[in-house]
Amino acid sequence: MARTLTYIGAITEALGQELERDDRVFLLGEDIGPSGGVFGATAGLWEKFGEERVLDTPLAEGAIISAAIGSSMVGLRPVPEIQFADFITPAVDQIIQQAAKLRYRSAGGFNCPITVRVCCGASGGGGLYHSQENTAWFMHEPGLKVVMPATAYDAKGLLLAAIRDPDPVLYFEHKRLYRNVKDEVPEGDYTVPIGKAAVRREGRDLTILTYGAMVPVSMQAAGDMSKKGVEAEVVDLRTLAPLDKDTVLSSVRKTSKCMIVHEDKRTMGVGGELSAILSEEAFEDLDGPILRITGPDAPAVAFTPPLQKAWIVGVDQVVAGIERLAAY
Amino acid sequence: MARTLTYIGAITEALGQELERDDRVFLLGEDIGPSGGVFGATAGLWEKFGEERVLDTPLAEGAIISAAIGSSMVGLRPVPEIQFADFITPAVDQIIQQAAKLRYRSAGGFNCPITVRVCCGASGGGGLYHSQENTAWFMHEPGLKVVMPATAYDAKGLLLAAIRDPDPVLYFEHKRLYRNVKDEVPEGDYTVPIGKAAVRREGRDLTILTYGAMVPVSMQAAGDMSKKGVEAEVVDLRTLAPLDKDTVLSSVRKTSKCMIVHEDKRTMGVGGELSAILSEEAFEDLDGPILRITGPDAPAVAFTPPLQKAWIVGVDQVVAGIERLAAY
Amino acid sequence: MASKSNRAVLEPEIEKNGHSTELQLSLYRMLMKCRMCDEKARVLFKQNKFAGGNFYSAVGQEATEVGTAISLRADDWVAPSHRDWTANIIKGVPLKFCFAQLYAKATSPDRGRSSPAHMGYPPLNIITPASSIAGQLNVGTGVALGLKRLGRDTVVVAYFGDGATSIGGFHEALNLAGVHRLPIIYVCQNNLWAESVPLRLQTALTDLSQRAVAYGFPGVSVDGNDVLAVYDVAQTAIARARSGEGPTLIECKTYRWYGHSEIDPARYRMKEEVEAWKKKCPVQRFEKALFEKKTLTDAKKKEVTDEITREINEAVDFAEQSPYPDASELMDHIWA
Amino acid sequence: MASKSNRAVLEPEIEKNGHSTELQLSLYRMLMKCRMCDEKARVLFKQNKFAGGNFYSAVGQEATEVGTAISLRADDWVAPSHRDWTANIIKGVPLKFCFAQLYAKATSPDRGRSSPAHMGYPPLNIITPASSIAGQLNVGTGVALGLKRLGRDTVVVAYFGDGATSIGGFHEALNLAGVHRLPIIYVCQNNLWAESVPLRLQTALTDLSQRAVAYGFPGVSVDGNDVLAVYDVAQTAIARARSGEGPTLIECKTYRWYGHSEIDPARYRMKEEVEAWKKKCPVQRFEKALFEKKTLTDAKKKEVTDEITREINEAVDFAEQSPYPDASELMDHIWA
Ligand SMILES: Cc1ncc(C[n+]2csc(CCOP(=O)(O)OP(=O)(O)O)c2C)c(N)n1
Ligand SMILES: Cc1ncc(C[n+]2csc(CCOP(=O)(O)OP(=O)(O)O)c2C)c(N)n1
Ligand SMILES: [Mg+2]
Ligand SMILES: [Mg+2]
Repeated sequence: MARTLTYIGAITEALGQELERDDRVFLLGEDIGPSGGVFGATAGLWEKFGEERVLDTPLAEGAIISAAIGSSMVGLRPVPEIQFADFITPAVDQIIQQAAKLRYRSAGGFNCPITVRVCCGASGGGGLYHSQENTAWFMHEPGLKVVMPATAYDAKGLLLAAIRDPDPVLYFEHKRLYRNVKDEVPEGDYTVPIGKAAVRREGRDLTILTYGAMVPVSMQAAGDMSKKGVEAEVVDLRTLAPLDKDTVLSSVRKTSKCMIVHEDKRTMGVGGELSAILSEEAFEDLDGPILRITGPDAPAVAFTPPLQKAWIVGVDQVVAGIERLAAY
Repeated sequence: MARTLTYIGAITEALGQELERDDRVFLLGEDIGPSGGVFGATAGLWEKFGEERVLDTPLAEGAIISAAIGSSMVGLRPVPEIQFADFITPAVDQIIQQAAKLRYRSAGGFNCPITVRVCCGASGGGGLYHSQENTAWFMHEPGLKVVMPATAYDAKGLLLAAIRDPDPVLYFEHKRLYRNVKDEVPEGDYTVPIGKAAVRREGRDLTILTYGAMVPVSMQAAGDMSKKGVEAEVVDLRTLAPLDKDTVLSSVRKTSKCMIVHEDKRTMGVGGELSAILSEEAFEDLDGPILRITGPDAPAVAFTPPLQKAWIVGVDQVVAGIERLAAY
Repeated sequence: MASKSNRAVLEPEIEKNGHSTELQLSLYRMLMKCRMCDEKARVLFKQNKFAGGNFYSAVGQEATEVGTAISLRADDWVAPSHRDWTANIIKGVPLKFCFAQLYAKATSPDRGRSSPAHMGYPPLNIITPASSIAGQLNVGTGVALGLKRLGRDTVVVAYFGDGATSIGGFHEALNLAGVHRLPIIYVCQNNLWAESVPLRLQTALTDLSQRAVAYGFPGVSVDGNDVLAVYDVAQTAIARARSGEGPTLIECKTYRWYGHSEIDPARYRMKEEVEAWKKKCPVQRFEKALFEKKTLTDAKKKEVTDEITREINEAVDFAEQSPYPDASELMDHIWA
Repeated sequence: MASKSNRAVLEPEIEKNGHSTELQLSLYRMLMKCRMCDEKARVLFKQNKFAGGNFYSAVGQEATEVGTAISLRADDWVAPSHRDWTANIIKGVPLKFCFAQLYAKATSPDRGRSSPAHMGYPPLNIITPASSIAGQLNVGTGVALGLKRLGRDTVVVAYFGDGATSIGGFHEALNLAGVHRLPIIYVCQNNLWAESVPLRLQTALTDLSQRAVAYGFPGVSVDGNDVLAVYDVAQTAIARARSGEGPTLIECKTYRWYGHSEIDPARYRMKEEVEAWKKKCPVQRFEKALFEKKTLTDAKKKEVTDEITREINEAVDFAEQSPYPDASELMDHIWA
């Protein structure tokens, strides 16, 4: 039986069901207990499962991640939360030097199946330190898997898949989608495979590669342009590492034109990597430049409304990109 | 008067001359004092300038960087050293959340002119934690400048430019070049502008974009192929952030073919960004796929010789790339 | 500037005879000013005058900042965190800029870039804070290192909460300060909670001043709601720092009356705990003492509050009338 | 496995009558084994038998590891760092694997991936270390949290140097262990130097055990060159941890005889300092005591050293004859 849930509701449900199903699973982080999380993602779980399984930690992201790594090494399945992606930096050492390399450096002797939930992205009034996205750093580090759902269905399915995955997974949640996205979610148990993109909309004229909060924006732009007879195919990457090259390549080979849309900064964002893969492996199929419609190369999203607005990619920008590419 | 110096010798000379010229300058880091640095980059400076100006710090990279940031805010010109790029992760929070964003978040009210020397790259027997390169993370963070010299001349000139730059600069030194590279270096004072690439070799048939330890490798491959009548142009990026788009674009517009060579991992390395820039801005000029010849997508350089050898890009691989592209 | 004149007026007398009437009245004035400004900020937030974001009220904690910052010189540095908007007021930042900050207007010191409560002011050496907890301790310690190297007698006062003492940056900052006996005063506002996390889940200690033992410099715990007690401890610490004797960690035991932020209902706290602490209000408590000593009268109090009200109204008008920055500023101040 | 049999033999007697002859002889045997293996490793390095890289000799510090690790159970965890190759030997890893590690051969536990001295051994719960200083304290503390949650009576012993106590990770690990009274023993090998950096530039403290005050659990300083003293302190700490009473920080005052690594001439140290410490050799000192007590005889000593020499030679042969891993392994074990 499926019914509609919000994106954040799907996350809370997935956490609750997995805590129920597998007693090796436990959550740890700042303010995930009685307060239920800054955005309510863990609401009700502390009451139901107790402090042992929904643990409020000291304010120390490095300790949160290393506590998860170590306890996963004795057979537990920790799900640490990083309250804001902006505050993952104190834990980068633990994530990249420890988690990402533990299996490799021990030739498979040790591994750390942890799922790091990271709340990211720009939203009303987040400002410089409550709006960041840093998926790019972690995509550069093999040993880690990186995902970001765009729908409530994927939010639940990817989270369950991540917790059951034998490797460390960074599960990025876009805070702007928490309550703005609502779709059908099965009540029961299911997973969305890590490493598989989803074609959200078929189209013959061009391909839009996107993920996270830019999926609804791209879908709307594609819908608008469809009225003008331009059919854009929208691919929701869902997993950023490892990238689903097959889906990306087959879509672009079909449409022969491609644009990449992301909220993250342009320089060294995933758009560059995708563009390079296409130039290497689908050069002959390309009938136009590969466009990138992205956030600006500024340090972070400033708080004051005019600057925040100037950051976030809007439907109009995507529409303009489609028009430019279609006309090419 | 110029004479030949090693790459590391040029670094030591630049540090000594700048300490002499500007008493706001001071060095801080682990083992930079009496021991003269793990590779000898600061040899003799402690004896000459004393502990006040060549300060051995506690083993705490975050403290090294924040001590530099803070003291630069009162008018000093600190040059912190990160002994190995592998150990910059504990300082990523200070570099990215503090240094990169200080000017932006204070609307220019504060700034931090620091030059972070980072020893990076694979070399004989470095292994998983003494061979890393993580330039990619910092290139994603506007507010920072990122450079990596490939010659002794640039090592001195870029270092002097970095120390005098009003913004935080990450100065990456490739340890494999320390003593393997030797070229003419003026004895006097000069700077190499940050943000300008150098064409190391002119050629009509294709462009090789590279930097750091892959410059000599690419030059040798280009030389070998020149005997077979293929003329590759070799561009040494020198500055990775901000990238010198003009030099890159004009070279590729001339040759209409491009390959990118770097030691860093392929995925999310600078090769992707460069490829994307070309696809966006020089699509019409491209007569072939943009190739990337890079390190593998493995977590880090394993210690045992066969795996280390398998990581580092060699002349043969670059030659093969040139042949493939030339034949295209 | 307030901080300058404060100094001119206060210092000599302090040396002579401790808590002069003048000092006590200026402490009272400042406590009242912080309280009224903070409560005003909360009202404005609820009225949606802010451009969204959030506000971290320090009501209940005023004495920790007033007692430690009131005698600072203009050239002394302050490293504030998210709950230290009022530190700007005490250091002497014109009130209009403090309210422009709340409104994120182009007239705020950072042209609206940081969130409302994360305020700094370069002209008075108040470091514009990042939100990253404890980051200001690291940067502030670096400033102290620089000041020492320059041979100045300037000091740094860094503010933070109990929660900040758990993170690695805290340790690295205080350890370095201990090694070089840096001119810095670490003021921990221990309000028993890090957002919703109680002290028992943050540390095995009850007195966070104990953390100083690990760094080889003095740690003092003080009643953070007793402004004179805080003032005295601060004077000793500041004197130590100025004379090159090194850092001090001051733990102020205090409490925030309201939620972690204005959007936090704070259901995780017991009513009884909140009520008990409200009885220990640092402002009323000091006011009562001044009335008893006849240092304060109803007339004088009215004069003080009227003056502050007038100042606040002017500042709010300034903020209201100020424009937002232009979107074209997006790419300004990334690099020099 | 050695550690198992150690336990079977020792534990009962320890409880009965302190340092049984058997215990003292096995401590001696292990001190000698660590010393001889370490010196052998240094010779092999100088003979370029290693595939490059480096080696961090622990000669002079043997008692800190022997005294703390000898009585561990096979299921107890050890979190070593760069100078703890011999911890593997004490925990009972077959010597051939320890030398295969130095040679970076395919027969080493990590198939040659980590550098020679960074050794772990999954079957005996010895965590393969990263080079990142203090990282093992964080991961080891996480293991302790997991063990507590699972209700096991297993403990974790984490090794590190004086330098590691300056970095933020140290603070975060010990603070968390204090909050949850985790079953972990932090063994600080204070050898007065972090590579070339003297203690005075690392910390304002002289006794690093003082750091424990900040975390609310016991900190003990012990003569790290007195194996029985270290053993006794360790027994108390291990018992505390096993019975759920929580962590202990043990500072072992000791000294490394040689450079930070085999390529470090260590000119930054005074000859006098080195010579003074060599006089305090933990192996000779204990040997002398055993001879005096007649617990040890020349014959017995010869038996012990001959046995170790034989073992070492076998292990070296094994390492020499082992193949390097194949280049095709490059992309193995990145993900499951
Ligand atoms: C590194 C980091 N992690 C998490 C946060 C989110 N956060 C902001 S304030 C806060 C609690 C701070 O508690 P405390 O230090 O006691 O200060 P208080 O709010 O009580 O004044 C948290 C978790 C942050 N800003 N920075
Ligand atoms: C985070 C980090 N920074 C720097 C280094 C380089 N390094 C390796 S060992 C060492 C000194 C360690 O000193 P100490 O902790 O006292 O251990 P010891 O070598 O004396 O046994 C340094 C600086 C590292 N491995 N990790
Ligand atoms: Mg608090
Ligand atoms: Mg040491």
